[in-house]
Amino acid sequence: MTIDVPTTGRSLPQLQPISFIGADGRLTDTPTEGLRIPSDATLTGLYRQMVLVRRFEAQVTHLTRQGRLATYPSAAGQEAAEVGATTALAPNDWLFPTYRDSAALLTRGVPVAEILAAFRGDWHCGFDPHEYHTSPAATPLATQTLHATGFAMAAKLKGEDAATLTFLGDGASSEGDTHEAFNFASVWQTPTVFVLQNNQYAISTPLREQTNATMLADRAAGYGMPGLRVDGNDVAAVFAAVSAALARGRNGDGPTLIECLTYRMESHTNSDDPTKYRDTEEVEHWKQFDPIDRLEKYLRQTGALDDAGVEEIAEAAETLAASVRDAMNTEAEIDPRELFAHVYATPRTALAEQQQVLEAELAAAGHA
Amino acid sequence: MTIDVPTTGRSLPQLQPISFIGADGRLTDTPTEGLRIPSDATLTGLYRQMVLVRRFEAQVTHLTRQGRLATYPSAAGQEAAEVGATTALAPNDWLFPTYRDSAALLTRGVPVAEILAAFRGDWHCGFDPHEYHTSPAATPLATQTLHATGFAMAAKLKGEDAATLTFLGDGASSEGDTHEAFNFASVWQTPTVFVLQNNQYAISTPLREQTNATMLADRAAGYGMPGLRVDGNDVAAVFAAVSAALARGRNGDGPTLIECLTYRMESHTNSDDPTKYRDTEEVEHWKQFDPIDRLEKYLRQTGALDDAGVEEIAEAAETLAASVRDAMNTEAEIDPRELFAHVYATPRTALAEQQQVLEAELAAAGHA
Amino acid sequence: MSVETGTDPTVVNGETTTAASATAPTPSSVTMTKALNQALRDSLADDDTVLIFGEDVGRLGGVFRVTEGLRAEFGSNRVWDSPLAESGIIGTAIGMAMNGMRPVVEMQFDAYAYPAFEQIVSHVAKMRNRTKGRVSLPITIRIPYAGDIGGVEHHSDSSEAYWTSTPGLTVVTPSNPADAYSLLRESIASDDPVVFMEPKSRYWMKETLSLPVSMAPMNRAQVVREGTDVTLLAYGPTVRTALDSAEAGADHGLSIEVIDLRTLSPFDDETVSASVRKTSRAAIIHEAAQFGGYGAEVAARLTERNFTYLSAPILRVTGFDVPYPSPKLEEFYLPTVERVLDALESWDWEL
Amino acid sequence: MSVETGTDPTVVNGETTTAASATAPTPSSVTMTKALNQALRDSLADDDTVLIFGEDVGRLGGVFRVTEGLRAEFGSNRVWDSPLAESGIIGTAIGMAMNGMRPVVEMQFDAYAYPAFEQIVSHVAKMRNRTKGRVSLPITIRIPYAGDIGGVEHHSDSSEAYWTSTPGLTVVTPSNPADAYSLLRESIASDDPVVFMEPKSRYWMKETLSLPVSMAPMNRAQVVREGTDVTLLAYGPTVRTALDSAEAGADHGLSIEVIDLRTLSPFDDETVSASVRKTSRAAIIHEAAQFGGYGAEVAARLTERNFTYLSAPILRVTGFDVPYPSPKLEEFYLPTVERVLDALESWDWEL
Ligand SMILES: Cc1ncc(C[n+]2csc(CCOP(=O)(O)OP(=O)(O)O)c2C)c(N)n1
Ligand SMILES: Cc1ncc(C[n+]2csc(CCOP(=O)(O)OP(=O)(O)O)c2C)c(N)n1
Ligand SMILES: [Mg+2]
Ligand SMILES: [Mg+2]
Repeated sequence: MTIDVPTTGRSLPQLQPISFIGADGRLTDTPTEGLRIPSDATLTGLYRQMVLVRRFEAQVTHLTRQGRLATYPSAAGQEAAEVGATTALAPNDWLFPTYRDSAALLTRGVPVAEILAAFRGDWHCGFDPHEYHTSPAATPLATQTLHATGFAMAAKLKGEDAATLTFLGDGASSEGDTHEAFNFASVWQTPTVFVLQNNQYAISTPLREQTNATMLADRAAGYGMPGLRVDGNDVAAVFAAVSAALARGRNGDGPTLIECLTYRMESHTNSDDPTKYRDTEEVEHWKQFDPIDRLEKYLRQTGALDDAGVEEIAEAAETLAASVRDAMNTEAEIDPRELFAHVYATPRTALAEQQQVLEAELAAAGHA
Repeated sequence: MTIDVPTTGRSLPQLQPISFIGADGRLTDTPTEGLRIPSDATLTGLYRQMVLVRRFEAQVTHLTRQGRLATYPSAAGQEAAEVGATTALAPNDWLFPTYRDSAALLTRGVPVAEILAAFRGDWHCGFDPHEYHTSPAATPLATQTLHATGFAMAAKLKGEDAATLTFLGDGASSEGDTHEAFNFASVWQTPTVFVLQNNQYAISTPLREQTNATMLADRAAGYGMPGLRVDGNDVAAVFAAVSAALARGRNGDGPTLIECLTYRMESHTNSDDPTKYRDTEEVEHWKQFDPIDRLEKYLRQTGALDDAGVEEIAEAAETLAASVRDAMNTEAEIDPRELFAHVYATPRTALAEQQQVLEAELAAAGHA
Repeated sequence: MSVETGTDPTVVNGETTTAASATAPTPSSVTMTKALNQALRDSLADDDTVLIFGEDVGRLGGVFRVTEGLRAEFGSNRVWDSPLAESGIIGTAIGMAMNGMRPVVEMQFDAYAYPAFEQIVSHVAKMRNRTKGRVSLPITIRIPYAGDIGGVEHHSDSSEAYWTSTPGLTVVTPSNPADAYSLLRESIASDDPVVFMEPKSRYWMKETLSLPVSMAPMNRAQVVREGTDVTLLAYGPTVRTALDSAEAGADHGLSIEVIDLRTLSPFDDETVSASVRKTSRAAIIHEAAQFGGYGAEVAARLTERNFTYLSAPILRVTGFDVPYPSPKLEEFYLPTVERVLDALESWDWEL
Repeated sequence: MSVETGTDPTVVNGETTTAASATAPTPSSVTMTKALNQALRDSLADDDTVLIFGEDVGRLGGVFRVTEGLRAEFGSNRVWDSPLAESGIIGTAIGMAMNGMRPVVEMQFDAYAYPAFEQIVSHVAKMRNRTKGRVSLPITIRIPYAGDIGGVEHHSDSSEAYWTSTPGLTVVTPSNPADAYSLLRESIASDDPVVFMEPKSRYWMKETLSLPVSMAPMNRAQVVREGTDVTLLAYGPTVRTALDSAEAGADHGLSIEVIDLRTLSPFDDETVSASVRKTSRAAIIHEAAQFGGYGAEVAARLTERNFTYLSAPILRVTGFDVPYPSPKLEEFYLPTVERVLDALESWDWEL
């Protein structure tokens, strides 16, 4: 009884997460599945960007605690996954981020004010997706994984040399859409990289109540797709794995699932209270795996970084933080009439009538 | 970096489908993962039931072609999966079937007229689920996999010695609900057996456009759940695998995915035209793997079955076919007022008013 | 079987012809299925970015044969069978549309659009607004809907109320082959996402016409029969019911105007209000249950806008507030000519 | 912040007390969140088959803390965190209900009920009818809904129209702590599946009352302020808007009656029609968009049933027909007291 299905490359990922630079800042001896450590120059760039985004996250979290933003989900602790994966993208590739991925947006070049527009409540998506080749950050979990797959399918059909990358969380991996995206991407062999940031929690729900699998990367085999587990706090490993997966995709070899093991150092959002569901010891424990510390150690060893370099980067981070504060001090212009402007491409009479109702209300209230 | 997740039993199913009795009616030398071939007595019972359901399918399909039923999806060719899996259930277990599984309903003891009620258009579900420990046959694909998981969870919480079994198709395996059911069942370790009848087609869509995986049983590993691929046309293998999985479940060891490789010999339903998407050669090819022929050969070899036995069973099948025709000759009583009777447990005034509208219409039209 | 009229129709031997465009071939008898098929074919031919995918739309040509022959003609890079997952279909269509494509996808039956509900409501409907118009999603979601075909459970739902109550969606439903062609082409060409609902029981309805044909624009309702006493509003499968009721009403001395809404969102207030102001009485007919059905919006807005012109409340002649029944009970559930006429009789005509 | 009244209320220092039952402890100040929490606790204590599960309802006690403390008190076999998948939550709840349980599940925000749409519409709503009453599904689906909390996209939807237009579902929404307690207990005890919609902006509203408390049954609307000129209909978050409007209207010499619908499906025709016949004018207020919103049903059925009593069309004062906006635009979207009063002024009072 033979059935015509692919039988190649059928295996489960190695148990040990792929990692180049260990928590101690030294090279590990973990097998790395043919991946190669990025150059010192690349790593220095990644270090710089991680320092910047960490400062960004801290500054925004601080402003949020002051009540200046409606809400904010920080990716503090996850800088290696955010920066490593996003930096691997070519300009023509598209990124499909989530609410947790402001660090990725920043890395993609989206201006601070445009990133924050959503969280300060100005407008749902503050930037032009076409300008930054970056989709609006998705809030409904896992839905963006399908957008990334469809986008990549269109690129493939058009013969474009572009791939897509989407982030998703350990929690989001349980949604039906994740399964459908893995399956569509693999059946269609789209150039899509699924970067699963396993930060151990979905709000309060720990990984062991989210899955009974040894690792989430084990899912890939069930779709005939390569799956990798990487140390998500080793930016070298993340960058190398994602770069290779993007190349695979552009080469016509289909999608890849990359599980990045990491940890959410902050609360879920500012309105969350993590003491209800995890110990401070656990958080302390994870500090020793910090992605920035280890890379700094490593680059100081190789000589790529010295006090002056570290200092310069720290200053750049302060400049960024200042620009965040500036952005927040500039009130965005809110035009209530825009409520009606973007709902349809084709104008609707009934909507114009409703706009008149609002305009009359505004006039009565003495609004501009 | 250690994460607290189970690491036991992490493997992909063997490539060769588990099988005891080959297409030639002889014992195979396929490894069977510790399963044991059922006794001749059990196999004879399974043979009998397969012959009955095949006759049932043929009779109903015939009546449907005559326009006597609204629609009918036959499981001809899939008797081993239908009968082998269903027979493994204890009376207290619950079955969660689909539209394709009338053969399973019959095996579960649901009377012919009650099975056919849905297809002749009398009422959605013609039988009492509690009486037969069998859920209404689900039409929205894959939705029933979650019901089976939830039912089993309740059984587990109550400490009941009951398991659930649900059928799903290769097409349904692509739906998000299937993923969610696998995951919930494995995280909760519910006594649930997922019997995936891979009959190579979802209506017209062939397996290779449904999945890029080597086999659908490969999905199980991604949930930390055992997965097996069995020759779905070998009733001995199906019965043994499902029995073992049910025992695992009742024993508190959680769910199992069993992929039964089989083939849909008939069109999808009577309104389908399979010549648009598959050759008759393919259908002919699959005839050699017929589940009934091979078991008859085998049981004649062991001496469990002889001409008289075969004859007696054939007669029982004719009796069943006659009872199908009888059932179809008895018009079910249709009371239009029942439209309103079962929507809510709590009566609604507005619905009573609408019933009066209908009753006035019926009276005007001279209805009883 | 009675036949509805299109716009500007000439009734020939009980079939309707539509003024053919200058270059059009000789008129022939065309089913709605065929008209839809031709609309898809012409859209594929005219615009490289048009793609068709979904469950069984390729080799099989769809369970209703609406996409028949298209895979063979345009190849499996333009028309193909997807894995079986509706959220996956809509979700990937969104991505394709973001990347410049115009996907036309099919939900096999309307109860099977429900797994895609989140993608439709939270993304398809909202992406344009979310991005201040920078990302548009020109997606056409074809949904065969409604009953009267002897379908088993889940095969006869009328889901229009879910879509019409979702801002951001345009909802279109033809009642005849000429409109089916014209509205589908317009939907595919639109930069707004369109839920295109095809009345299953009318798939086999025939009209004599020559394709391509261009009918009234999709945001306009059409008066398909003129009358002075009552306005009957209908769409999709119930346009026939309305026309039959008008015919029957004429025997009772009632002059009934019939309007085919054609597009449910936006609602053509101008055309419909003008009719209602003329007749002072109206009823809306649909198959879906009454409570919270689309007819509620129709009745509410017509009353708001024309209260002083009304001699009687707008009535709703609909399915009952129960799940769609099994085939043998359909006839008791569906709004019939008798139910329409009874409803009209319930008004106090002395008012 | 103003405070709405419950049934039979006594206003004490701006807070509302409700007649305490004989055995009840001393009244204290109770938020809606606390009342809901207590209803869940009492249901869990009274009935072993009641189970609570969903996203973050265990250790965290829910993102709104409605299930706070319940896991600790009843153990993780009664109250637990599920994997993150809404269709999975509803689908497994169906199976548990088939096996004799009364699951109470939470959808974290109402846009996150959409992934479960198929399970809710095709199964929860239809199982009883499908099986001729042999299988009932006593499931309570708690959905925090509506806006006015400064939530980012997808956190402020009002999805009631989807559920109310689905036959087979009962849809309940409290506007105050006493009703929240009483209606939730009744919903959990009901053999029908209930979509229980909790108005997020009212979670922190306080009332002085003693629990347990038993209010009017869930199929009854309540007149919460009497008046003679106009009836304002409201539910959940807009009951406060209606009461504030009545107060403001009084300054303009208008005597406004306010009805809290409490249950959206079924609709309490008796109570509401009686009021409308008395006042001859009515408006319905809700946050959701107007087109196809729940207000359409209210306006349509009140007009059908009370046409000759009406001096003016039933008005709908609602959100606009656009997706729910971002926080800084909420104030322009939401129906305000001013919008209500403007609407009432639009009527021709000379009629
Ligand atoms: C469909 C859906 N359900 C629920 C939510 C509410 N929610 C927002 S974030 C979150 C947890 C997500 O966890 P995970 O995927 O691990 O990502 P993380 O927040 O850890 O980055 C939940 C439940 C949502 N946004 N979308
Ligand atoms: C959610 C949903 N989508 C679509 C359908 C329509 N449909 C009915 S059967 C079928 C194919 C199912 O294929 P498979 O799961 O392989 O089962 P088989 O029919 O082969 O037994 C489809 C698409 C459905 N019933 N439910
Ligand atoms: Mg997480
Ligand atoms: Mg199949």
